[in-house]
Amino acid sequence: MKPLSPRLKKWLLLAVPVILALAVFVRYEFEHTSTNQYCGYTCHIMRPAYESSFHNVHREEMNVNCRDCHLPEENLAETLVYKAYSGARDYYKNTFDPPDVLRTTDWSRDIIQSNCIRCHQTVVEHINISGGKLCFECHRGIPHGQWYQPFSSEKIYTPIR
Amino acid sequence: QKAPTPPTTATIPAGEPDPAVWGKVYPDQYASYLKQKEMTKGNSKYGGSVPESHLKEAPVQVKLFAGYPFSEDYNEERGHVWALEDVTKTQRVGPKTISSCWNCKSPNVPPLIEKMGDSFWSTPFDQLKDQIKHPIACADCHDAQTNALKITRVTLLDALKTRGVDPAKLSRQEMRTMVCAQCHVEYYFRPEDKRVTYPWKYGLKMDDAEKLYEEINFKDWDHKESGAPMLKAQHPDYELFSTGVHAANGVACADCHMPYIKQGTSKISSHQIQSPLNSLSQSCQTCHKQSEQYLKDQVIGTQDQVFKTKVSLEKALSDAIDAINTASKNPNAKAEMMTQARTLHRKSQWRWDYISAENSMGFHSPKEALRVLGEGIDLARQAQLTANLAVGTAAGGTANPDAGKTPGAGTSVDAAGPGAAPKQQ
Amino acid sequence: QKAPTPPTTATIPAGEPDPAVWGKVYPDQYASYLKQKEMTKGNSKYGGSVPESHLKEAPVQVKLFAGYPFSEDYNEERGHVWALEDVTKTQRVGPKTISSCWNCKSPNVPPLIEKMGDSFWSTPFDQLKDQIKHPIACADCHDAQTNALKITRVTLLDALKTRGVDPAKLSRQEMRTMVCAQCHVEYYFRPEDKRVTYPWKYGLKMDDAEKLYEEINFKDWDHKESGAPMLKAQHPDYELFSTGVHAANGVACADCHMPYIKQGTSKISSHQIQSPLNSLSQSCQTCHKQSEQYLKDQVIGTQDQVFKTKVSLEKALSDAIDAINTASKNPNAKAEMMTQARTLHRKSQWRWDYISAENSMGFHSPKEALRVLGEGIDLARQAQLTANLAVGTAAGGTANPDAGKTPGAGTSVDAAGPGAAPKQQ
Ligand code: HEC
Ligand code: HEC
Ligand code: HEC
Ligand code: HEC
Ligand code: HEC
Ligand code: HEC
Ligand code: HEC
Ligand code: HEC
Ligand code: HEC
Ligand code: HEC
Ligand code: HEC
Ligand code: HEC
Ligand code: HEC
Ligand code: HEC
Ligand SMILES: [Ca+2]
Ligand SMILES: [Ca+2]
Repeated sequence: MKPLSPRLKKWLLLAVPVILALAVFVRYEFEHTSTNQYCGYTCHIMRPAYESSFHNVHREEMNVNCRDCHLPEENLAETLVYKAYSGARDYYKNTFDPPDVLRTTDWSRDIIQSNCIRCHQTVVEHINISGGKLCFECHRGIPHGQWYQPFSSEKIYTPIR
Repeated sequence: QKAPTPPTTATIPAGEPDPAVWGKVYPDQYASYLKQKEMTKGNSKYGGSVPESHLKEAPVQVKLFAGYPFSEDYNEERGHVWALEDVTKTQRVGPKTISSCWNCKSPNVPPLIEKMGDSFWSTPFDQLKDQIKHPIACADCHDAQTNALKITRVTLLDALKTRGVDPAKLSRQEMRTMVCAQCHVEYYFRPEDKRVTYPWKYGLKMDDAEKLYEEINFKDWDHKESGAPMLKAQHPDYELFSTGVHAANGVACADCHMPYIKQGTSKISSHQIQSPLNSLSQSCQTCHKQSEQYLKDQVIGTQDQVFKTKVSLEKALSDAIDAINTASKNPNAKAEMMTQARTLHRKSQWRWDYISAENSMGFHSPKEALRVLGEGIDLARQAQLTANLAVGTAAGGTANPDAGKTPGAGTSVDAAGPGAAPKQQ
Repeated sequence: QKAPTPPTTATIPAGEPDPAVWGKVYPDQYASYLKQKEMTKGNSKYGGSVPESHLKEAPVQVKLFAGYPFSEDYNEERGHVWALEDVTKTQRVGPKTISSCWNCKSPNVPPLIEKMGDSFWSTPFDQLKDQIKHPIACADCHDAQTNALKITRVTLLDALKTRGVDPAKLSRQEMRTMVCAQCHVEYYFRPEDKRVTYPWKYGLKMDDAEKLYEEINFKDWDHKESGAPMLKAQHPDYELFSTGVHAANGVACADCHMPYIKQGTSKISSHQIQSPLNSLSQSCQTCHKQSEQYLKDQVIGTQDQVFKTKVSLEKALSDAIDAINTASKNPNAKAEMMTQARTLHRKSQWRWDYISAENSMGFHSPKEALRVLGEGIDLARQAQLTANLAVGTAAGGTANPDAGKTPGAGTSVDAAGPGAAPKQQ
C-alpha cells in the first residue's frame, strides 16, 4: 500500500475527529430531533398532535414514540432524506406560512402504514392488506384519538332536550 | 372551565356596548369582527352574506305569505354588524312595530329592558331608535370584566327556566352554543305583554312548538287567499341543529362558525361569523380529514336534496291555497270541510316555514329537515284534496252528504259507499 | 393489487361448491360462516335474522301487493346458509316459477349457466332442484385457487358492461362491495329470455331505474284493486348504499357486515354476515370512537325517522288505492284521469317499495331514503286526489269538463275557473 502523504495525514488528523464529531453531532441531532419532546414541544403548532396522543396505549403503556410511526424504519437512506426534507419543510412553513390545520402527505401516510404493519405483522397475517383501506382509516383514532377540536374536547349534548 | 383571557391593562366598562372600546383590548378579535362588513357569497349556494331578496329567488313565497309583511320584503341575512341597518330599513317595520323587534339586534337592549321592565316590549319601535346605537357586538356575548361568555338576553333565561336548565351549570362548550341560542331560535310575542318568548314548553322540536301554539290558539296572521290562521316560523337554527348528528357529538355553533384561525403564531376565534363554506379548512378539517372539495360537496349535496323537497312542498302548498281560495268562493262549500282544509294548510305551511326560515338549508340536521318536509307535503296535498271535496261533493249532490269528512282515510270510498258507486248516477 | 393468500398445502378444486371442502383449508372462516345458522334478533329493531312475516308486521302490505304473490308470503331474510331452504319453501314459488330465481341462491348456479347458456333462465324452477345442492357459500365470492374475491355472477358482469366498468380494474376495497352487489341489487327478468338483469342503464339511482322501466314499458303485475300496472322493487341495497355518506368515504359492505374479529393472535374477516347492530364494536368502533350505545341510538334513531315516513306513505297509498278502486266502479269516472291516477299509484308505490324492500330501513343512505319517500307521499296523495276528481267532476257535471286534468296545478281553480266559483251553481 502506498504510504499516505504527510499532507494527507495532516488533513486526516484534523478531519477524522471533525468528521467523527460531526457524525456524533448529526447522530445526536437526529436522536434529539426525533424525541417526543422535540416533536411535540418545539413548535406551538404541534401541540394538539402531541397532547392528543397522550392517552393512547401506544404512548401510555407501550412507549411507542412519534418517530416509530412517522419516520421510515426500513432503509436508512429514505429515513435521512425524509427527515431532512420534512424537517426543512416544517421549519419553513412554521416560520413563513403556518397552516390552520395539519394534514398528512401521501408520503407520510405510506410511512405510517408500513410502521403499523411492522409492529402488528402477526395480527394482520391472515387478512389481505394491500389495495384496501389504510390501517388508520379504520383505526381512525389511533393514536391521535379524538374527534373534537382539542380546544373543545368536553363531550356535551345539547343542554336542552 | 372558563376561557383564559389574554392579559391586558386596559379595562372595559361593564356592559360597554361599543365594540371599538373592546377593540382596544382585543384588537385581533375586533379586526376579524369588522370583516363581517364584507358581503361575500363565496362557496355558499343557499346562504352567504349578500342580502339578496328571498322573494325574488322564489316568487311563490309572495303567495305563501299573502297578507303578511314577509310577502313584501324578506332578504337573506348577513353579518352581525348589519343588524341595525337591516332592522331599521326593512319594509316589514312600520308604525305599528314594537320594541320586541330590537331584542336581538343590539347590545343596547339589555340595559333598556333592565330600566323599562316589561313595558319595553310593547313600546313603539320608533320611540327607542335614538337609544339603540350599535349593532350586535361584544357585549351581547361577553362579560366585560372576565370576558367569559354570558347569556345577556332575558328571553333565553326565561326559556331555560321553562326547560328546567340552570344557566350557571352550562359548561364552556355548551356556552359556545348557548350564546347563539339567545337569538337564533324560533320565538313569538307573548300575547298579554308582547314579551319575546321561545315556545319550548314541550321541547325543542318542530312538533313541540306546534303543540304549544295549538294549546294557546296562537296565530301570526290570517292568510289572505286561503283564510287559514297561520303560523310564521323564524330562524329555528338552534332547535333544528339540536336534533342533528353534530349536536349529538357535542359540536358547538362556534366550532363551525367561529373556528380558530392563525394570528401570527397563536390562534384566536374568528369573529367573522359567516357561512362555514367559506372557511372549510378551519371549520371542518380539524375533525374531518377529507378534502375541502369533498366537504363542500357533502354540504351542498345535502342542501340540494333538502331544497328539492322544499320546492315540492312549495308547489303542494300553492296548489292547496288555490284550491281553498276557489272553493271558498263557492257558497255550497261545506263549512266544516273548509275549516279542516284551512287547518291542514296552517299545519303544512308551518312545516315548510320551519325548514325554509331555518338558515342552513337543512345541513344542521338533514334527516329531521327531510322528515318535517315529508310531513308537510302529506298535509298540503290533503288540504288540497279536502278543499276539492268540500266543493265537489256539495256540487255533485252525492248520495252521502258526509263525503270526504275524513280525507286521508279513503274519501272517495266514503263518497260512494262501499261498492255503491253505480248508485251515484 | 390482488390480495396475498395465506399459504396452504391443501387445494380446493376450481369452483368447488361445498363449503365444507373449503373449511378444511380455512377452518376459522368456515366456523364463523356456520354461525349464520343461529337466528338472532339481538340489538336489531327492523332487521335481524329471524324469518318473521313482513305481512303480519304491517298488514297494509297485503293490500299494497294485492294480486301479486308477495301479498301471500314475504318474510324477513336471514343468513346465507338459509338461502336454499327459503327459496324452496316460500309460497311465492309455484309451478310457473323459473330458474332465474336460483341465480342468487347457490354456488351451483354459475356452472349450470355455463352449461345451459341462456336457456337456463326460463327453465322451470323445479326442473333444476336436484342439481342445486348448496346454499350461498365460498365459491360465490372467492376464487378457489387464489382465494381472491371474484365476481361469479354473469348478471353483475352484464350490468358492469352497461355502466362501462371494467371488472378487472376494481380495487380490492371495491371488490369488498362488489361481491355483495352480485345479489343485493334491484333486478328484473329481461322480457325476451327472462335473463336476470339489473336496470342500471341510466345510473344507479331510484329515478334511473324508473326511467328504464318506463322506457321499456315494464310492469311486474296489475294491481288487483287499483288496476295500476305495478313495479316491484327488490333489495336495492347496493344502489341505495351507493348514494350515502359511507360509500362516499369508500367504506365497503364487508367493513360493516364482515368486520375483522380476533382469532387468537391474528384477525380474520367474520363470515357470520348479519346485522352490524350485533357487532357494533367490531363493525363501527374502529372508525367511530363513540360508545356502543351512541352508535346503536344513531342507527335506530335514523331508522325510526325513515320508518315513520314510510308508514305515512303506506297510509297515503292505501287511501289512493281505495279512491281509485271506488272511482273505477263509477261508470262516469273520466277514463283519462283514471289512467293518470293509476300512473301516479305506480310511481308512488315504486318509491315506497324501493325503500321498503331495501334492507337497512334507510340507514345505508338516510337522506336519499327520506327524499324518495317524500316524493312518494306527494305522488300518492295526488293519485288519491285525481281519482276523486275523476268521479267528482263527472258526477257533479261542473262547468268545466276538463276539471282536474292537471292535479298538482290547482285543480279546483281549474274546476271553477278563476273567480268563477259562483257560476257552478
Ligand atoms: C401509533 C402511531 C403514531 C404515533 C406514536 C404518533 N403518530 Fe402522529 N399520526 C399517526 C397517524 C395514523 C396519523 C393520521 C394520518 C392520517 O389520517 O392521514 C398521524 C397524524 C399526525 C399529524 C398530522 C395531523 C393530524 O392530526 O392528522 C401530526 C402533526 C402528528 N401525527 C404528529 C405526531 C407527534 C408529534 C407524535 C408524538 C407525540 C405522533 N404523531 C405520534 C400515527 C402516529
Ligand atoms: C419547526 C416546527 C416543527 C417541528 C419541530 C416539527 N413540526 Fe411537524 N409540522 C410543522 C408544520 C409547520 C407542519 C405543517 C406543514 C405543512 O402544512 O406543509 C407540520 C406538519 C407535520 C405533519 C403532517 C404533514 C406530513 O408530513 O404528513 C406531521 C405528521 C408532523 N408534522 C410530524 C412531526 C414530527 C414527527 C416531528 C418531530 C420529528 C415534527 N413534526 C416536528 C412544524 C413542526
Ligand atoms: C413501534 C411499534 C408500533 C407501531 C409503529 C404501531 N403500533 Fe399499534 N401497538 C403496539 C403495541 C406494542 C401495542 C400494544 C400491544 C398489542 O396489543 O399488541 C399496540 C396496540 C395497538 C392496538 C390495540 C390497542 C388499541 O389502542 O386499540 C391497535 C388497534 C393498534 N396498535 C393499531 C396500530 C396502528 C393502526 C398503527 C399505525 C398507525 C400502529 N398500531 C402502529 C406497537 C406499535
Ligand atoms: C357542523 C358545523 C356547523 C355547526 C356546529 C353549526 N352550523 Fe350553522 N351552518 C353550517 C353550514 C355548513 C351552513 C350552510 C352555509 C351555507 O349554506 O353557505 C350553516 C348555515 C348557518 C347559517 C346561515 C349562514 C349563511 O351563510 O347565511 C346560520 C345563521 C347558522 N348556520 C347558525 C348556526 C347556529 C346558531 C348554530 C348552533 C346552534 C350552528 N349554526 C351550528 C355548519 C354548522
Ligand atoms: C343578539 C342576537 C344574536 C346573537 C347573540 C347571535 N346572533 Fe347571529 N345573527 C343575528 C342577527 C340579527 C343576524 C342577521 C343580521 C342581518 O342580516 O342584519 C345574524 C346573522 C348570523 C349569521 C349570518 C351571517 C351571514 O353572513 O349570512 C350567522 C352565520 C350567525 N348569525 C351565527 C351566529 C353564531 C354562531 C352566534 C353565536 C356565536 C350568533 N350568531 C349569535 C343575531 C344574533
Ligand atoms: C329571538 C331573536 C329575534 C327577534 C325577537 C327578532 N329577530 Fe330579526 N333576526 C334574528 C336573527 C337570528 C336573524 C338572522 C337569521 C335570519 O334572518 O333568519 C334576524 C334577521 C333579521 C333581519 C334581516 C333578514 C331579513 O329577514 O330580511 C331583519 C330585517 C329582521 N331580523 C327584522 C326583525 C323584526 C322586524 C323583528 C320583530 C318583528 C325581529 N327581527 C325580531 C333574531 C330575532
Ligand atoms: C355572537 C357572539 C360573540 C360576539 C358578538 C363576540 N364574541 Fe368574542 N367570543 C365568542 C365566542 C363563542 C368565543 C369563544 C369562547 C370560548 O371558546 O370559550 C369568543 C372568544 C373571544 C375571546 C377569547 C379568545 C379567542 O379568540 O377565543 C376574545 C378576546 C373575544 N371573544 C373578544 C371579542 C370582542 C372584542 C368582540 C367584539 C368586537 C367579541 N368578542 C364579540 C362570541 C362572541
Ligand atoms: C368538532 C368536530 C366536528 C366539526 C368541527 C365538524 N364535524 Fe362533521 N361530524 C363530526 C362528527 C363526530 C360526526 C358524526 C359521524 C362520526 O362519528 O364521524 C360528523 C358528521 C358529519 C357528516 C356526516 C353526516 C351527514 O349528515 O351525512 C358530514 C357530511 C359532516 N360531518 C360535515 C361537516 C362539515 C362540512 C363541517 C364544517 C362546516 C363539519 N362537519 C364540522 C364532527 C365534526
Ligand atoms: C356503515 C356500515 C354499513 C355498510 C358499509 C353497509 N351496511 Fe348494510 N347495514 C348496516 C346497518 C347498521 C344495518 C341495519 C341493521 C338492522 O336494522 O339490524 C344494515 C342492514 C343490512 C341488511 C339487512 C340486515 C338484517 O339484519 O336483516 C343487509 C342485507 C345489508 N345491510 C346489506 C349491505 C350491503 C349489500 C352493503 C354494501 C352495498 C352494505 N350492507 C353496506 C350497516 C352497513
Ligand atoms: C349469491 C348471492 C349473494 C351474495 C353474493 C351475497 N348475498 Fe347476502 N344474501 C343473499 C340472500 C339470498 C340472502 C337471504 C337468505 C335467506 O333469507 O334465505 C342474503 C342475506 C344477507 C343478509 C341478511 C342476514 C340476516 O341475518 O338477516 C346480509 C346482512 C347480507 N346478505 C349481506 C351480504 C354481504 C355483506 C355480502 C357480500 C360480502 C353478501 N350478502 C353477498 C344473497 C347473496
Ligand atoms: C339478483 C339476485 C336475486 C334474484 C334474481 C332473486 N333473489 Fe331472492 N333474494 C336475494 C337477496 C339479496 C335476498 C336477501 C335480501 C332480501 O330478502 O331482501 C333474497 C331473499 C329471498 C328470500 C327470503 C326472504 C323473503 O323474501 O321471504 C326468498 C324466499 C327469495 N329471495 C326468493 C326468490 C325468488 C322466488 C326469486 C325469483 C322470483 C328470487 N328470490 C330471485 C337475491 C335475489
Ligand atoms: C358473501 C361473500 C363471501 C362468502 C360466501 C365467503 N367469503 Fe370469504 N371473504 C369475503 C370477503 C369480502 C373477504 C375479505 C377479502 C378482502 O378483504 O380482500 C373474505 C375473506 C376471506 C379469507 C381471507 C382472510 C380473511 O379472513 O380476511 C378467507 C380465507 C376466506 N374468506 C374464506 C372463506 C371460506 C372458507 C368461505 C366459505 C365457508 C368463504 N370465505 C365464504 C366474502 C365471502
Ligand atoms: C376494515 C377495517 C380495518 C382495517 C383496514 C384494519 N383493521 Fe385492524 N382491526 C379492525 C377491527 C374491526 C379490529 C377488532 C377485532 C376484534 O376486536 O375482534 C381490529 C383489530 C386490530 C388489532 C388488534 C387490537 C386488539 O384489541 O388486540 C390490531 C393490532 C390491528 N387491528 C392493526 C391493524 C393494522 C396494522 C392494519 C393495517 C394493515 C389494520 N389493523 C387494518 C379493523 C380494521
Ligand atoms: C371504515 C370506516 C367506517 C366504518 C366501518 C363505519 N363508519 Fe360510519 N362513518 C364513516 C365516515 C367517514 C363518515 C362520514 C362522517 C365523517 O367524516 O366522520 C361516517 C358517518 C357516520 C354517521 C353520520 C351519518 C348520518 O347519517 O348521520 C353515522 C351515524 C355512522 N357513521 C354510524 C356508523 C355505524 C353505526 C357503523 C357500523 C355499523 C359505521 N358507521 C361504520 C366511517 C365509517
Ligand atoms: Ca346569510
Ligand atoms: Ca334479516
